[in-house]
Amino acid sequence: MTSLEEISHRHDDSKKTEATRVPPGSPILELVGLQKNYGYVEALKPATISFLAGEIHAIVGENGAGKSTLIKLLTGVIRRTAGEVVWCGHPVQLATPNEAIARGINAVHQEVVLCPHLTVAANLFLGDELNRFGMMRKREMEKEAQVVLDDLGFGLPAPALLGSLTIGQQQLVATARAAMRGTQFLIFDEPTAYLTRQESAQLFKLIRRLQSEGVTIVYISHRMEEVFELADRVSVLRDGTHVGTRTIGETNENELIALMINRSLEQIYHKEQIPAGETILDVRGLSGPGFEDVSLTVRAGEIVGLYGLIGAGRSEFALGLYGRQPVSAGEIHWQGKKVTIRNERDAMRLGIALAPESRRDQGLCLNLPIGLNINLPVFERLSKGPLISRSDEATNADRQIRDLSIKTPTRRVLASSMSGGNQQKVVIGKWLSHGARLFIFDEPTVGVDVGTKAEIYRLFAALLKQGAGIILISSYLPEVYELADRLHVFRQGHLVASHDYHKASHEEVLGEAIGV
Amino acid sequence: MTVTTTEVTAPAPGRRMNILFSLTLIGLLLFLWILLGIWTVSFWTPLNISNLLRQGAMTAILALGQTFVIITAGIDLSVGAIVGFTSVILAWLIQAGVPLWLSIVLTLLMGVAIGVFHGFGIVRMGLPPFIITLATLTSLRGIGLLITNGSTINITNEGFTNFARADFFGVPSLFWMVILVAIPAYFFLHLSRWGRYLFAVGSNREAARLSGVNVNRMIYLAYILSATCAAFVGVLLASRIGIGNATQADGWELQAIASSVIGGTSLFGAIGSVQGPLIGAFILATINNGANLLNVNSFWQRIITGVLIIVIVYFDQLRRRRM
Amino acid sequence: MTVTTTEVTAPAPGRRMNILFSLTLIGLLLFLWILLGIWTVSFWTPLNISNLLRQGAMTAILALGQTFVIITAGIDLSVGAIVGFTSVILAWLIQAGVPLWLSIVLTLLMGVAIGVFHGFGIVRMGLPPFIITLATLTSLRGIGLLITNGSTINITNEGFTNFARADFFGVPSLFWMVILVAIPAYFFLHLSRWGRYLFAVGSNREAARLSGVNVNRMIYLAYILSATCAAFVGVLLASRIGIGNATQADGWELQAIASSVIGGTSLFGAIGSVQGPLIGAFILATINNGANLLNVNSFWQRIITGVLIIVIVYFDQLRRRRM
Amino acid sequence: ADVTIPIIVKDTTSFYWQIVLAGARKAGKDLGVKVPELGAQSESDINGQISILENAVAGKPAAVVISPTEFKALGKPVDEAAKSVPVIGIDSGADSKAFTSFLTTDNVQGGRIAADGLAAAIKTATGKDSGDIAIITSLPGVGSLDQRREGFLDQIKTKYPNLKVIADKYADGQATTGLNMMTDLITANPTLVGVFASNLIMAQGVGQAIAENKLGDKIKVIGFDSDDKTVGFLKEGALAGLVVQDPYRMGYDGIKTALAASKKEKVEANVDTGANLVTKANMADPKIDALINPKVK
Ligand SMILES: Nc1ncnc2c1ncn2[C@@H]1O[C@H](COP(=O)(O)OP(=O)(O)OP(=O)(O)O)[C@@H](O)[C@H]1O
Ligand SMILES: Nc1ncnc2c1ncn2[C@@H]1O[C@H](COP(=O)(O)OP(=O)(O)OP(=O)(O)O)[C@@H](O)[C@H]1O
Ligand SMILES: [Mg+2]
Ligand SMILES: [Mg+2]
Repeated sequence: MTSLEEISHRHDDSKKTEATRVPPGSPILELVGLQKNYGYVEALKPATISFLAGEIHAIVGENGAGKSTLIKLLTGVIRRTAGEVVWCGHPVQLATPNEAIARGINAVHQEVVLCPHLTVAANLFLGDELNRFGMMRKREMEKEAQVVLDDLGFGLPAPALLGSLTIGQQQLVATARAAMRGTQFLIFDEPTAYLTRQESAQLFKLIRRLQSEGVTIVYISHRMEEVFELADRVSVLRDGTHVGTRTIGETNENELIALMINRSLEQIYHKEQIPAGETILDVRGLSGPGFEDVSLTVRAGEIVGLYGLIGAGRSEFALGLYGRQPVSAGEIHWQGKKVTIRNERDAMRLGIALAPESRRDQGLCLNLPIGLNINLPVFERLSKGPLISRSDEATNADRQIRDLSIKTPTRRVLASSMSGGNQQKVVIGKWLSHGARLFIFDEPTVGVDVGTKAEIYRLFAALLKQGAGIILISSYLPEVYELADRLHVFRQGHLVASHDYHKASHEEVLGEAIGV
Repeated sequence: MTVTTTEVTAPAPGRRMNILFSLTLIGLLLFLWILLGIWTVSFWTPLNISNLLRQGAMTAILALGQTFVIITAGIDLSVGAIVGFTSVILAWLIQAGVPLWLSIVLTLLMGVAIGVFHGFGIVRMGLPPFIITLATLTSLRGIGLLITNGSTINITNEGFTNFARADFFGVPSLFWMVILVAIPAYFFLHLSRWGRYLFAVGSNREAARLSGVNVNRMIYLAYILSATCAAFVGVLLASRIGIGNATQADGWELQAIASSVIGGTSLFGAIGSVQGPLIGAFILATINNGANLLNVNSFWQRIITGVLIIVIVYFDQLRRRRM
Repeated sequence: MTVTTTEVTAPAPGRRMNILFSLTLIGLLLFLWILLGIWTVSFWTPLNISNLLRQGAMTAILALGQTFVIITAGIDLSVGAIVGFTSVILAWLIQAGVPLWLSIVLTLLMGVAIGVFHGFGIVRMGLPPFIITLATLTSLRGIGLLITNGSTINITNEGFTNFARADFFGVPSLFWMVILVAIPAYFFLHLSRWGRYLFAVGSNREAARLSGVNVNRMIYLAYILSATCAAFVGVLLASRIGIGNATQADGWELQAIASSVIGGTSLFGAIGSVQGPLIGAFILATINNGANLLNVNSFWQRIITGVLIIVIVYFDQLRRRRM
Repeated sequence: ADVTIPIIVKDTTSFYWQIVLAGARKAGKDLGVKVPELGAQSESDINGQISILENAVAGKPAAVVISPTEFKALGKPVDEAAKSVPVIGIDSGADSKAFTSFLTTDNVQGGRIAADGLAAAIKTATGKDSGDIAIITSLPGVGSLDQRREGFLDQIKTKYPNLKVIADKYADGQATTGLNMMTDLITANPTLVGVFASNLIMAQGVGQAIAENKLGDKIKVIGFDSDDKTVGFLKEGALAGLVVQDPYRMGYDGIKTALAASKKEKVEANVDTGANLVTKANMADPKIDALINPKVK
């Protein structure tokens, strides 16, 4: 039986990676005045950074700072406007993905880019199939794929269709794919955004293992503790400018945040003591596809946190509650009255808002302007008679853009041309103006930078003060732990434990989620 | 599932750009007109302009209806067949002695019914728009042929058949019909929330749905609008050629789609306007009219049309990319 | 540009399911055959089975070529026009005294050239497949008509025109041609990496590109395969009708697409097989053959075809959803 | 009836062929023969007609009546079919010696009659047979339409050298296209005096353009075949004449002959069913009236 190393080494040989191995500690990849403009937008201003062989190099920065742009430049996804990339001492073009792959430069991108209609195994081997006499060796590929997945401890089935997996699981497949490709230089763009602690830990183990094999790792994240846990050095981007690189031992969180946002931030988790009001929502024994017998209540002025591992059923519960998916049993009481929610419009009419977890699939109309996206749930309110009030439309969109400091020149910009974090802000902004009584935020801060996270949490507080209640679904334990007045833990579709604010430790909660 | 190409070159379909873009298409149309004015003596005669406006009118209305569907990322292949079919229905009703106004109303309702059927097939039965409208295309021609037994129904109502050739204030009645359809269409698509919903549905159905848009209703609506526009064109056609014949308007669906795309509508959905398809239809009409005036060989005419479609759409792409 | 269809109801096109699914389609085909065997005395005669195999053959090959394109989430509207056009080219070459084998090779190369042009339009010029193939559809018919001056070219080579009527080992030569195309197509699509790349391109172009798949080359390849299959059908048609005529095969593109979709190909791309479109084409041929044998009025035949398309695709969707 | 004689026409969606089928139907009733009415859905669908012929023969009928869409293309299939059943040709010929009998209209002759009619109409209107004329063909690549065009052009060239054909257009089988082409011809050529619209659907479109512009006195149009619409145009003067064949008789006699042939009776090898020019002047003539008001239903 083969293991990951063997497979990845075989790929090494078969690809004849041109890398002349560089001694650990000396520069393997250097950016010299690298620059990228999208039309008039300067996504990356001339940046000069060098990555040392065998290190884990973190990159941090606000949303839209240019991190993903940098990665896309290095992997040949987009072409640079100016500057130079030096690989092992030689300038390289990196104009196409193939050039990057041939040198052993791989990436796990922020948005999962795999083929949903192919199996996990086919995705793992895509572009690199095993052949005999021109015919693919399907069974062997499937077997090897399973070996790699098991070796990495991901527990995913190789013959499954990728499209049937959750985003988090797809992210893991993308990681496995990069790991088995004879990689020398591996870039992770916010890999843990959709992972829970458990999966994150697996991922970190993998990253360390790769490092020990001599792979250089670039790690992009908005989570400071991850950066400090993993990285050897860290570079900071701000507004497309490289503002500094630090050795991890010589810096601290506050310094990095100050570099990132050009000001200091006392506290991220903003928790005000707001007295809980009457019960808004009372769910009793709700069951549906992916969740069973869930009971919980939400009162005005309180945040109810839902924590669990991937596939624990929280999103499904939220969608069931919101009327997107049929529920098979249970009752919903809204402000004391029993109600049936047959579809999303029923939910919205009652005063429930849902900011869904996948911004690409559920949250945004990517090829429409962000203004339209923000206003979509509230057009009814923005219309006078049959026609839309253009001025109200503009006012509302501009207000959300300002309140959430969405980085965009105008509301007419297409959602697709925004950075991941800014897209996430648009998803949130859509619902803030809705005037709902109950807000369900499903992974609201995925890919959002620290500064904005703080803004968003402040906005939560403002909503609570207006008498609303919030259900906060998050796979990021510190977030739910610090914000939720009550924390419910989900496991395999069941609500297995509930705690009041800070009544249980991180470890306890995690244990309940994993089920030990 | 998600299909993504990372570098987004398409710009905001914001208001200003839309106007600029339509201007350029109008520019092309005017350019063609000036060219034809130089090449032929008869182009700029009032008679010919009238003819031109008449010739483009029916495709324009079809293209407009089609545009609603394309904006939702769908397609309606049945519009040509609906035109032929409804011309038969109308002729049949009129000849059966039904009052003219009632015949027209019933014919338009037939269009609505066909649209509802398409919506049903797409929303409830989960069929691809291409397939369900292809199926109705086939069946409707069959039903129309059954009704007429393969021949034509002659419409003897003089008032009705005179309408399509009449002028009002010097402008052909058929062109007035375009305006009659275009103005409410503009309000609907660009100024009402329903229009916004159509774009949202075309861009991302699930996101629209979670935002409280009644996606199914919008899809029904788009196909009803398209089929009703086609039924209306069926009425106009019956008036213009004075007969009901199920095999007429063969291939007009492709002309309508081409007009719409020439007018800047994206077949991937979520991009389109009211003015675009109208201009597109009149560009196509101008090409044919010009070729006839210049007495271009009919076969060359086809070749030229094909080449011009490529050229126009290509430059349109270029312009949009650069903006 | 981003195209998103959120809800993927389509399941694993895994191997086992594929076979199961084809079995069910084959089941439908056999069911139709048994039914016709009961209803008519002449269905199960060797002569009629030969006829049926001959009649479905050309659509089957077209549908197969079309399937490659649809798997990449594209569409090729030009195939009917290519059939007519290449029948003219072939007739012209043969009558000009070019040796038969060379004429056929040149005709097939013409198909390749058209495919390259489509690929160029889509990849380099960024045109939507619908538009570029619609434009060639129009132009090719024009060019073919120019060559023949609107009429037909008689092929006097007896050996060639007898071919389409011949049988080998009791099976019509046209059906052998289907097998000749289908076997390499099966190896290509289901067993080679190129086939997998086609699926990958249709599923997520960007992902395929980032994996080092030469996406542009795959798109060229799909359109070349489709156009070459069409050119091959043009050769077969010329043999069958013994003339070159540019207006032939009108509307066959829609039949090919319908066959492909009946055979389980998804118009959104990334789902399809080799056997599916073939079975789809023979289901359509059976409907026509049966209707003729049962002496069904040709107008009813259209209506029935439309209804059956809806029914078959609907049940196919249902089955796939349930799996 | 146990005797089956299918009739295969070129295009079931056209009125002309429906009259042929009506004649055949009547013959079937009169003679006690089962007459399946078959046909392609477009005159240009050659392959479709071949398939239909194959299917018809597979049903083991007593005989087959067919109107071949294309002279050359149907030759071999007719040969093939004639091996098992007698084949009777109607309307147009095919490249086969296997036909038991032929009942045809000579389409070339029809074109000549149209040319004569047009020249006569122009002469009546302007006093001389000279001026600019045009021809509009419904679809390219259709055998009978090609022959009409050929006969017309040849007759003009040889008999009326002063009539100049300034436009030779092909439409796409749509009445609207014919209408648009005609209005454009009127605009571009103020000197136009005559037009030949060589089938029913074009005559409808062209007639409409003439009626619309009230140019019946100035531009003389000869159509081909007839229905209520074109007869109406003839009455109001938008059309100057129609070349009318006898489709009903072709259908009727086709079946009759086929039945005879199937019983091995001797039948005439060639029958010309003829073509006539109908004008306002001879419309009331009972023979002509029967032609333009066929008993379809
Ligand atoms: N295709 C594009 N067209 C135009 N502008 C773009 C495009 N892609 C990115 N940008 C802009 O480039 C800038 C940098 O984006 P990038 O995606 O690199 O940010 P990021 O640092 O990865 O942010 P995040 O943390 O939110 O993912 C942003 O201002 C973004 O709006
Ligand atoms: N449409 C569906 N039908 C049936 N089961 C589904 C469907 N979608 C997801 N599931 C399954 O339901 C379970 C719950 O998934 P869900 O996405 O709700 O989990 P979650 O707790 O929100 O985790 P995540 O962190 O991935 O969002 C998973 O096992 C998933 O595979
Ligand atoms: Mg990013
Ligand atoms: Mg979730």
